[in-house]
Amino acid sequence: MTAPLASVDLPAPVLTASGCAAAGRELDPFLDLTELGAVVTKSIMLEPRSGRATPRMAETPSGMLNSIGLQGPGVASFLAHDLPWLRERGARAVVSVAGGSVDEYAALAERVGGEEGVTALEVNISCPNVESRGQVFACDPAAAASVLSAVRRRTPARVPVLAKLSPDVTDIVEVARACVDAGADGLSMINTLLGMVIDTDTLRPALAGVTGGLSGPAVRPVAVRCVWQVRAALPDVPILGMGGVRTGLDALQLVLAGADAVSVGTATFNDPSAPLRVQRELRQALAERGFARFTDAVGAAHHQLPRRRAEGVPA
Amino acid sequence: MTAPLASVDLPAPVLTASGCAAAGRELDPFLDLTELGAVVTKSIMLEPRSGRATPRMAETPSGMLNSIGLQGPGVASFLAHDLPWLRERGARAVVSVAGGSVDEYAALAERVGGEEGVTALEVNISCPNVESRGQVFACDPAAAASVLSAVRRRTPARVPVLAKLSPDVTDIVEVARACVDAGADGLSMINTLLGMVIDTDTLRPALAGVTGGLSGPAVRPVAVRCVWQVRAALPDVPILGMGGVRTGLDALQLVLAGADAVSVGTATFNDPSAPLRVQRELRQALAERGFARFTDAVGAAHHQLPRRRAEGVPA
Amino acid sequence: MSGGRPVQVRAEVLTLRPVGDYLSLTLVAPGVADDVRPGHFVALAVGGEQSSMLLRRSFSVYRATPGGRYGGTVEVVFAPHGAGTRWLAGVRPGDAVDVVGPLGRPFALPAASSGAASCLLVGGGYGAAPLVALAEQLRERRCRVDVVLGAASAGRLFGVTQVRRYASSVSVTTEDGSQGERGRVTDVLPDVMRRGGTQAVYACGPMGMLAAVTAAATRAGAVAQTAVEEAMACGIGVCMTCVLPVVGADGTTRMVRSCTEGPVFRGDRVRWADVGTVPEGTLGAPVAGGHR
Amino acid sequence: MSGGRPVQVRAEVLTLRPVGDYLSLTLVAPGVADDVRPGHFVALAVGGEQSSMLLRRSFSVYRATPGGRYGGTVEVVFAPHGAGTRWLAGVRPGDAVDVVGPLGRPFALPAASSGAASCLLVGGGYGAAPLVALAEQLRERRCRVDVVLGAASAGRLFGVTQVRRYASSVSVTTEDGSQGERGRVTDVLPDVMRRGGTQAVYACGPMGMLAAVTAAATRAGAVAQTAVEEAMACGIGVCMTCVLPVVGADGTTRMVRSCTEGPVFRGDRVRWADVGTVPEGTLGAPVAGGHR
Ligand SMILES: Cc1cc2nc3c(=O)[nH]c(=O)nc-3n(C[C@H](O)[C@H](O)[C@H](O)COP(=O)(O)OP(=O)(O)OC[C@H]3O[C@@H](n4cnc5c(N)ncnc54)[C@H](O)[C@@H]3O)c2cc1C
Ligand SMILES: Cc1cc2nc3c(=O)[nH]c(=O)nc-3n(C[C@H](O)[C@H](O)[C@H](O)COP(=O)(O)OP(=O)(O)OC[C@H]3O[C@@H](n4cnc5c(N)ncnc54)[C@H](O)[C@@H]3O)c2cc1C
Ligand SMILES: Cc1cc2nc3c(=O)[nH]c(=O)nc-3n(C[C@H](O)[C@H](O)[C@H](O)COP(=O)(O)O)c2cc1C
Ligand SMILES: Cc1cc2nc3c(=O)[nH]c(=O)nc-3n(C[C@H](O)[C@H](O)[C@H](O)COP(=O)(O)O)c2cc1C
Ligand code: FES
Ligand code: FES
Repeated sequence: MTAPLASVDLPAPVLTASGCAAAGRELDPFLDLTELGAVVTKSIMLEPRSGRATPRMAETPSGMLNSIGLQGPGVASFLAHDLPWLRERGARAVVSVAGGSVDEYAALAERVGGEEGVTALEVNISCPNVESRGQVFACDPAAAASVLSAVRRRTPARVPVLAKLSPDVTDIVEVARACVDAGADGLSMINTLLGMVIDTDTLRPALAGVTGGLSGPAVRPVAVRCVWQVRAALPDVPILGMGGVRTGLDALQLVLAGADAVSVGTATFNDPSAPLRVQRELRQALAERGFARFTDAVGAAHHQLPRRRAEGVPA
Repeated sequence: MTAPLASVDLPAPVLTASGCAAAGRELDPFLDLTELGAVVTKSIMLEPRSGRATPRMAETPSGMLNSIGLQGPGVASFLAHDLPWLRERGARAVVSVAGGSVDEYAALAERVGGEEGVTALEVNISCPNVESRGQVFACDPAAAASVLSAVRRRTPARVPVLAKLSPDVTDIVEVARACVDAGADGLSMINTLLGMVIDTDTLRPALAGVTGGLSGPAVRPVAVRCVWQVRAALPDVPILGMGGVRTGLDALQLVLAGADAVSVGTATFNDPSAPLRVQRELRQALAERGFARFTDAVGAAHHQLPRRRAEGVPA
Repeated sequence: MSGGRPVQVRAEVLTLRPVGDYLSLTLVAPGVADDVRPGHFVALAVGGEQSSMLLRRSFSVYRATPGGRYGGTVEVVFAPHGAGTRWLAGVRPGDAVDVVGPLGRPFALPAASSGAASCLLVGGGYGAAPLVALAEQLRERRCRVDVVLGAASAGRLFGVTQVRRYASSVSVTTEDGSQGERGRVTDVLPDVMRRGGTQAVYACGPMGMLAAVTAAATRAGAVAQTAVEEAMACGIGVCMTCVLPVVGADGTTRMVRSCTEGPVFRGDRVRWADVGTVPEGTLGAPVAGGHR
Repeated sequence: MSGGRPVQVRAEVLTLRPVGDYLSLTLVAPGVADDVRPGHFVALAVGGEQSSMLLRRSFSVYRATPGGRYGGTVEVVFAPHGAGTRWLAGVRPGDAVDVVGPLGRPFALPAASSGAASCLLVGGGYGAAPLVALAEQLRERRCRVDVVLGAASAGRLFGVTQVRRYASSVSVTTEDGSQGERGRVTDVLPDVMRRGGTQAVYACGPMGMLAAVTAAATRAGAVAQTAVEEAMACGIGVCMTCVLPVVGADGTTRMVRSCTEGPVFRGDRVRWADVGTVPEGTLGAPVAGGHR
């Protein structure tokens, strides 16, 4: 079930999602990482980072909120300990990078992009831009574009650079286009939706960070819609789809909408073997539907759309 | 449990949500409509409207998609049959209006605003603007403002006009502010999120309308966040909160975040008595927490926020 | 809505047992059972309190027993299919299931004044469920009752035995020939109608079958009442998801709710070929350059 | 992670019975039971296949029985509380529950070489669950075992009888005085420690209790091992939700995962007063003008 994603051929179409698999090691008891398309790492930053105070999570109907604040050991520790482990284990690494300024992203690309075992970079642009009153890069096409262009320039050509988009925008196609025009080889979508839970006992926000990111099956219809819209507008741009995938049929929805590969995130908390189980279920679902190759299913829901069906606005 | 909402004093804080209670009559067997704060009607348009083809719905995890296309009998039939029934029944009506152009909204306000039994107008601006390549009014602050200003001008001063906002925007506060500046007396939020489901048997979009509106408990964290953000930015603007309310504690979350009253939508499909049950549960939850008046709870989660908690961005 | 005002009750599972490929679920649902007429349906909440499935599932009532030992029971027959019906297939006696019903407009019986009509009942699969009680009531009115039941295979037939008590004739078809004649209900209809002198046809089953039955009835000069099955989000008339194009007495096509104006429609009023579309000319239909 | 590699199994409910205000759930979970040590926990999926509850619930293992008639069982004791534990309270023998375990770092036993130490075990409410097996193992190593168990009221005490077999002394406190002494565990600790010549303290219970026990242990010159309870999304170390500020051997404070580096921590390493914050000076903590 080879899954071409930009310039790399993944041996399989299902990956972990950033922040939902650490750097892979902790999932080793539950699944064979080498069977996955790749491990997408928790977003790495230049320096070690404590993240936010707890509570960092709240369960929500068919989903959860998180507000981790990008806790991590920094790029040096990642390169010294985590990447070598993945390499030795024989797993492919898609390294997610995050920063607070264009320069930080650029520096990360420089440090990480050329390392052995790095299959691709995923650029997490759902970060506040400290140079622009904390506006999130992913919510501003121009800011997103500067990050992607800086990262693309510092990264070896053989390593694809994916821009990870936020659904919290009026027009995701506009941001997608800006990233691609700036050099992104592909797009990852979606990151979490900004949400909030209020604790009805303390009468205060449930998360120390007040707002958090909503993920899990609850957001899947938004993910499918985003992938669909971007695929329709930019048919040739590779897409790594994610958001609420729990079963092989969920993954198939994203694939039919246009995803070239699929990441499994929050479902891993429910079932630590989820990424591999989803991949197995997806393979079976494709076979049952008569798809000879995985790639035949990519974007298939766009074809032969009955004409009376026009994309519309609800209610 | 009086709930002041803009210039009107609702006798109770829970309402139905537009499109989830028709014009009230069908719920009559299941609850006493007069006990609710008000019945918010399905959005009314000038002319009769067939709506979209079926399938018009898809179940999603803890939610659903709908793509009704604003089917309705038109304003004349509404005024002849539906409004009189509500009036005779003794229920308050918040009439939702929808149009494809500023003029249509204005004409509706003119026809409906002065009618006896109309407690408020809710202006559903999640409609494509036929004069602007179908861009949704609610996604463009300027377009939203022109609708609200036109409606406000045509509506008797005693009847509050609420702008119903879409969460599908980069900055909901910006749209909220534009509506208020244009004359809106209050804000309803949130309308559905744009979503999509692909039928993995037919390999096609599950809805005839391709995309649809996501509602139900799945979206509650987004609704709470939107109400919170707008309350923080515009503390004096009345808010009718909605999105994913299924229990009294769900409603309490919206109230603590800043909603002056709460609408119950999709949960009604699960439990036709939901609006009244939610109101009963909310009353009890407030009593258990020592709130003497409903209004004491409105926005309470904003007060005495520990200082180290700053609003942030997730992950 | 015709018949009883719907009520909402927390019913208790009395029994769940297999019937061929189906399951038959009997619920103690006082209030619901009191006013059920053939063609009414009930909507069941699925998955329990913390379920991710928000929408109720609708089922025709097979049997309703008001009063009696349990203060009122309703029985439905269903096919375990998707997630909700799979959950229902796992309930156990004593479990609680939230029920709303009776819902919809039932089959209209021939006016008592018009004398005993000759009626044909056509059921596809579990669509036979509401026809058994209907057969009984027609029989009580001294109507002639012929029945045709069809399914893909023997396991998916329902009601064959039960309906015999009330029927002058019972014909059975299966697509695989595992019981009765190999074929579809429509293959045997003309014959049965001729023999019975059918005046009124009652049908419940898949849309394609209802369309074909309506056509056959019309050809034979009979009026068909058809119970349709459209996906329903609310079942009580508030959401507008369950519509289909139906021609009114005034000749105008409208998108009509199958939960409250149906599920039983006069077959010749339903625009079968256009189900899943908004046919041109429908009241309020989009016009070129108009709404989407 | 210390102890067995965690496994994931679809376990079968063997028994569910009330124990005071708690419920005790025994699961047939071969593989999980094989390598459990006191302080390990298991994470249970709740709500069934179509559940809206995505996150597992964590519970200390009270008893693990590898092999035996059922091929391995684990028993947990829990308080029905929110939606997930209420669901667990409704499972029936034969039902399936998905289990991941054993998870976390268990209590460290005194090195066998260091001779028999005098140990004090302190449990609050269901926090007593992991202490019973711990008492047994310490006893096997010929350690002296004193036990103090406390709770709000008698119904919320657990393990008092079970632990007696292994303990030199068992003291009980309840806040309402309904059993044992009225008060909190910390009221009796100094006395018990003095009488027993306590060298090592093991504690499991609410954070506030763990902080107080650590302080008392430190004052008495003993080392405390504390099993903390932080909200966990994954339980296996991949999500970073379950952190608390812990001082490392190098003196640096880090936000440390309680699921994989804990739940058992040396009490004097945990910055109890700062739980729920990122204390200044923590590795990677935000600095003025820095990250949020
Ligand atoms: C008036 C009426 C009477 C019915 N009577 C019976 C009956 O007696 N026996 C029986 O087995 N089935 C009957 N059905 C069909 C039954 O409602 C569906 O099979 C059932 O809802 C499918 O639920 P699921 O959980 O298995 O599927 P899922 O795929 O999980 O359902 C997802 C959503 O789609 C809706 N849906 C899916 N399939 C159908 C369908 N065929 N019709 C309507 N909604 C659907 C569900 O209600 C749910 O909201 C009837 C339907 C209607 C409208
Ligand atoms: C290592 C560890 C061991 C534990 N051992 C036991 C035990 O032996 N017996 C027992 O009764 N309880 C134990 N708990 C607490 C138990 O996990 C929670 O009471 C339970 O998760 C609450 O779930 P709920 O469905 O009742 O609450 P809900 O409010 O529905 O839970 C919502 C979410 O918050 C989390 N959560 C809520 N309260 C807690 C809590 N106190 N601690 C951690 N997460 C929480 C849940 O896991 C879930 O993700 C332990 C917790 C941890 C971390
Ligand atoms: C606990 C948690 C941490 C996350 N951390 C990151 C992160 O560091 N970088 C990133 O790009 N996305 C992060 N995400 C977002 C996921 O990668 C994914 O985009 C999102 O959760 C939607 O997918 P899902 O529904 O399968 O989880 C995180 C998500 C969760 C739940
Ligand atoms: C079937 C359906 C139809 C709806 N129709 C309308 C409508 O006509 N006008 C409107 O403003 N909102 C409409 N909505 C949106 C709801 O009023 C509400 O804003 C949204 O569903 C979120 O609330 P909920 O999660 O409680 O349903 C509709 C929602 C549903 C599910
Ligand atoms: S199902 Fe809601 S109107 Fe018919
Ligand atoms: S609970 Fe996920 S890292 Fe600890």
